[in-house]
Amino acid sequence: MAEPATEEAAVACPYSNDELVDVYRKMLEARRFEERSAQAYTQAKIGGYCHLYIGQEASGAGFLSALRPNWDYVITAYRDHAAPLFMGSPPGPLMAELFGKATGVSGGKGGSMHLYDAKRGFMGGWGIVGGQIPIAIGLAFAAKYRNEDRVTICFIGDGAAPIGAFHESLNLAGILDLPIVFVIENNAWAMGTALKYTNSTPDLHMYGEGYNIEHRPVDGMDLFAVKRCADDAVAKARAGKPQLIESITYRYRGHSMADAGQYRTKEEVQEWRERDPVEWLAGYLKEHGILTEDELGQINDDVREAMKAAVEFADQSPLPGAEELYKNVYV
Amino acid sequence: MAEPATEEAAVACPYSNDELVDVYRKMLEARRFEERSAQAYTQAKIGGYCHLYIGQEASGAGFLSALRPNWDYVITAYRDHAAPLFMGSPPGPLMAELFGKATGVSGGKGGSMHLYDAKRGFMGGWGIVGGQIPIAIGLAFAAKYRNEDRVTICFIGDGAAPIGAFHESLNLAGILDLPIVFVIENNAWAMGTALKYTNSTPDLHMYGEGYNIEHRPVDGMDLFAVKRCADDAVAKARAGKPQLIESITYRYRGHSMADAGQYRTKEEVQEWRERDPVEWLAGYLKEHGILTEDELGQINDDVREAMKAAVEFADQSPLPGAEELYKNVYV
Amino acid sequence: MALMQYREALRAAMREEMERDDRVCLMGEEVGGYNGAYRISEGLMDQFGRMRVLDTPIAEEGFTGMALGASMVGLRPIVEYMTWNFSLVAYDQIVNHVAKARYMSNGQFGAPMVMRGPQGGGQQLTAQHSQCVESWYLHCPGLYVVTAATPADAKGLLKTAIRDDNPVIFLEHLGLYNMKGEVSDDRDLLIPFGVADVKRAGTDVTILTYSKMLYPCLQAAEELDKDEVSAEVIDLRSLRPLDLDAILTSVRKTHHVVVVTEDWQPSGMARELSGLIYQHAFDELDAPVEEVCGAPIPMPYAKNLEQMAIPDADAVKSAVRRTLARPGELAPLYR
Amino acid sequence: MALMQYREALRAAMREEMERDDRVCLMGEEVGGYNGAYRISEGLMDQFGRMRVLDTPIAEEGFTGMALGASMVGLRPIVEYMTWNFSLVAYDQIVNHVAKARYMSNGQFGAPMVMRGPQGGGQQLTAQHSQCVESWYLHCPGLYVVTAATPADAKGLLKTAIRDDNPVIFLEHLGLYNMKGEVSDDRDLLIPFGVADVKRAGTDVTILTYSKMLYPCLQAAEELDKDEVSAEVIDLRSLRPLDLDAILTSVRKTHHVVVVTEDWQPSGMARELSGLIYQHAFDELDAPVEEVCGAPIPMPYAKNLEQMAIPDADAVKSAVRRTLARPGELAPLYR
Ligand SMILES: Cc1ncc(C[n+]2csc(CCOP(=O)(O)OP(=O)(O)O)c2C)c(N)n1
Ligand SMILES: Cc1ncc(C[n+]2csc(CCOP(=O)(O)OP(=O)(O)O)c2C)c(N)n1
Ligand SMILES: [Mg+2]
Ligand SMILES: [Mg+2]
Repeated sequence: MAEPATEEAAVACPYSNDELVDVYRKMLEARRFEERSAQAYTQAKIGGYCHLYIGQEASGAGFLSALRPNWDYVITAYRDHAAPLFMGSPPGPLMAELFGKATGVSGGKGGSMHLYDAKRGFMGGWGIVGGQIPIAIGLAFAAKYRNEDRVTICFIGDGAAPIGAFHESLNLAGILDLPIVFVIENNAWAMGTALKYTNSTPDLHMYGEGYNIEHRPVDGMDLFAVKRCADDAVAKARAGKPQLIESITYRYRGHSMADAGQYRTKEEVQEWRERDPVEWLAGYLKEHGILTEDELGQINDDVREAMKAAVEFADQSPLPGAEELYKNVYV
Repeated sequence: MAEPATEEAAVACPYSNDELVDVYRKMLEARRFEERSAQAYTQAKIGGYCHLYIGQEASGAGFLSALRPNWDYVITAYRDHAAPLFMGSPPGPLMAELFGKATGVSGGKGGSMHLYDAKRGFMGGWGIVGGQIPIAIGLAFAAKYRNEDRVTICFIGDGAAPIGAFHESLNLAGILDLPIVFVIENNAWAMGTALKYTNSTPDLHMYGEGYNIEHRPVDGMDLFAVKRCADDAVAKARAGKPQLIESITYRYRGHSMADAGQYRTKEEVQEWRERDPVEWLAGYLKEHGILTEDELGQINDDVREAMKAAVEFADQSPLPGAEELYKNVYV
Repeated sequence: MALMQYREALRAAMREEMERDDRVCLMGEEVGGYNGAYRISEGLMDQFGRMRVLDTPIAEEGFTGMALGASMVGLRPIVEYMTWNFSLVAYDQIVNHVAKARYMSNGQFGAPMVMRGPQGGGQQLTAQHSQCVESWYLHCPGLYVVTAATPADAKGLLKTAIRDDNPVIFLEHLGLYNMKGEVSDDRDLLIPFGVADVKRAGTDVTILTYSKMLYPCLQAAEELDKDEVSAEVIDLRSLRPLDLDAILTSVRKTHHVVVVTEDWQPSGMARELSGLIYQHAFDELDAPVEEVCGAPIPMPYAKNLEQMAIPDADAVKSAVRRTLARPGELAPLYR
Repeated sequence: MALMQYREALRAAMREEMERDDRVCLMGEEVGGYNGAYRISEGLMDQFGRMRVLDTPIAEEGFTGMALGASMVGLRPIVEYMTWNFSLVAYDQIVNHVAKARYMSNGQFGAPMVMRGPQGGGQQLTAQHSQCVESWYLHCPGLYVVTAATPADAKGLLKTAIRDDNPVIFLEHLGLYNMKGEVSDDRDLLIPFGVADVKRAGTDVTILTYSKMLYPCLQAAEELDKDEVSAEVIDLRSLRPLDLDAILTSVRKTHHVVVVTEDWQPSGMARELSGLIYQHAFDELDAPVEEVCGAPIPMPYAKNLEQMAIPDADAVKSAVRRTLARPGELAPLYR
């Protein structure tokens, strides 16, 4: 397990004050967006699978804050609500997608698992475990092919590391010196299966050894540690050295809205909740005089309003028309 | 690269004299069998692909001599002529299979790439790169399931290590503590592609790191080194510790009979030929007074006769009958 | 007889066979500790232990091949795919290895294994999670392909699958797991492959279907009854082998056929059925065979779009009316 | 016009398109340094460099997905599978990702990529190396499926494939690479998808085929000519989209049809074709459609067995005779 944030590390904040406030706002947005999603799911406004990222925000926000907006690429699996928000996607069309509406980012065709915002570099949103990893190296390959200094970040679950596509992609990235950062978000569980039944090694970053790829763990609950690690990894990747990071984190909720998560103890969940990255950051901002209580309250209100508006937008948007059925596919 | 055999190692022979003579005979059989195959291929008596193991004999013979006959399992890819001979399969039905005859080990249905001798534990003979590896862990799984102390040896090419099935299988073997030895036979080339274009690491055994699996290289041209390594690995595997060995070796011929192998220099081939394991062993046997010149000559004659007989058997055997077409498959 | 859910029927089949034969084992994601993603295997790990009810990592190619290897030397594994969509990463192992092992070795070993799990749409699971895979596996010699639409069929057919010496593709439907029905508790009641089941007798039109589509077909038949149209609904159950006799017997009686699949076109089971009927009963048909199929598109998420993409009772009724009315030219089937 | 081999025609198509558009690149095993396992890409790495002609490790799933990702952001990759048999390890990437990317993203990006390579039997390559894959890919919305039987078609169709914005499954045949034919050197001569080619005109019977089976069909037609049977041989070329008009036009003329595929049954292209014809020209047929297909077995190695498993001119001729004679009942097609 990665070192917990030390006092000293916490002091050496890798963000400017403005940046930090921005990250806070985005983490809060993601949190509130997903709380709203959960609510809408229980009201049957959202169907299918719905996987929440709640608890893991420091990992995603930390990594993505190290990227160049509208330039670098990001790709992930089905637990994909937070990433586009971190990248600046407006919440309305994301929520509308979860509601299956015509105004959704994917026109209502993708749903919760298949969000995309290609013009911001967010390339989805994929449902087959491991399936996004070969695609990710393709994004990186295209950048290299065109001599563009774009980096790709690819998120991978601990449960996805055992699948063949992961290995093939690491090897290809290593051979071709692709500008990519593979981030295994080790949240201890693959659905209801604990790590020891899915991976032969407890240290998932160790996979890097087999490919001569730099690898290291990071405490994924510690925003600052993540950001420092991401800055370093992204810079190295941009220079053509693929990186493998294991971000150790935790999801508070079940695997999806359909899972009560009874395979783990209340204590286990509580332990992680005590390190909640959103609350921690609020505390940090106040403690360090970056934001006052009032300003924090204002952000909270703004975000609450924005998410309420997103739900209203989704609610009031029309369903996709029948003529959409055969559009955007060669049949 | 593994250490070359030292003087001392060569002295500490891991075989009894009888065993050593037996291994010699088998290596010679494999060599002559394949020389005959090459000849028959140019005479169009053998069709399809035909991949020769010539040059790699010390690796296969060394590993398989560490197994319990008719008990342990062996599986490999399409370069599969030598393994069954090392396991005691009679050459006639093997050659007849290459000739596509009814008397072939697979009734003429398998050909060069799909030899099987299940009752001796030789489970093939598979043509999709990496495809045999998941099957191999299944053989090991069955042994463990039944509390039988059978070990499985699975041969894998350097070009096969990059495929997903390899990774999935290593991980499963690691999680389940399967009694298996994975042997990567690194012969430097995957068809016409050199190792640096196929694998991100030059040290293929290093893949083991990602799975907590014991791994090491061995000089695959050095029969005694292979045998010592195999004895150790097989014993550990039998005790439930999967092993990954990289056996560094070389094929003298092209990838298959259809490949002239022009991607490498004559000097490269010549360098390896100078360490020819069959010739070396003949020299060792004589030098150490284990066999006289005459006895060696006798073995040579015997083997030549046996291979000639195998070819005659294959030649004279009938083609499979039309009634075979739909047999042994549910259609 | 007992009233039980479809999922319980599957579980009963596995439990009974595992009690009968200790070579039978189950492997897949979440089948053990979690009791199955859809609770099919509930309680089995407690009863049979971790080795016989094996939780695997997400590595379908790896554990399918593992099951094959084990089956080649005498075990009789059941592989659960959490859904059949995920079997596509194991497609090479299934098609190139499982299906061919017995033939390539000329019978030195077989592959007595069952691959099972749910398929199909209707739950807003979107394009990668809503597919029907039957045609992809039908089109491969060496594999049986079997479906079950009722709890009784689920139990009887799965038991047959487990006892058979050939590899079986056993297709359940995600939308049927909660369905209840009477199921025999005879531990040796096997439903043979290749025997279709007339789920509703009729005289005017033959409706051929299988799996969950049985229900819109039965509903359509009931509604058509009010209009004095007597529809025979045949549940094919096993698709390979196919009960051609049962199909032809019905066609010779009704002379009108509608085939209904959730699976899409082209090269799907619907065209296979209509083509076969033409081949074998050309002169018996009074009208072209009507095909009612899932829309040939990746499944969209939006509820309304998904509903348009999956055949329902209305679509079946319209098709029945069309075939009985026998119009001249049909709308193009290819888009 | 120039006389060139089928392999040279493919190479010319790739070279010209790579010269025209620097987003076009080629990747696969042995395509670069080795000049291609079947020498299709000879000289291309020398001309375009290692990045545009990329030697990959044996990782079809990985490099297929890599091509997809690259295509999503603007490259136009050509993926070479050494043979299509090996694409089955990439089946999930192709079916679940390549084919669905554009739809799931509602057109935010597409997947303008070509997947190509040889397929088919006839070289004693045995069960895992001799398959025809068209039906497995046909049965997936989002993919074009195209074949080429002549050097001219190979060039014109491959160029169309490279310029199209949708993913294309481009099926060559291992047994055709050495074949020679006249090929245009017009760099913009594109053969559109969905247009069949009447390779031989006739009036008595329509023979529908594609890829290498064209040749036994043409041979059969020549031989039948001596018996005063005039056979029309149609090379379908692209299977999805399919040129239904061309098929129906011919059927309305001859009223007798034989479909010939190397691919096996069931749920294969042959049944698809016969079914479609019945659906659309039920009244035009004077006899059931005859289907001549590869034997539904894993391909055996022995030369004599392999020959029995692949249709030849004699099989085509017998089928033509059967359909013209119109017997009452046909032999069961299912075994
Ligand atoms: C190939 C494949 N197999 C199985 C599944 C079903 N499935 C979806 S998510 C999941 C667990 C993945 O866990 P992990 O990778 O740790 O990601 P997390 O959900 O924790 O973010 C499984 C088994 C799938 N989507 N794809
Ligand atoms: C999945 C797959 N892709 C491609 C091939 C074609 N192919 C056969 S052997 C081979 C090279 C394998 O090299 P290696 O693993 O080093 O084994 P060696 O031939 O050296 O024994 C290739 C590319 C195949 N059989 N299977
Ligand atoms: Mg996880
Ligand atoms: Mg090699």
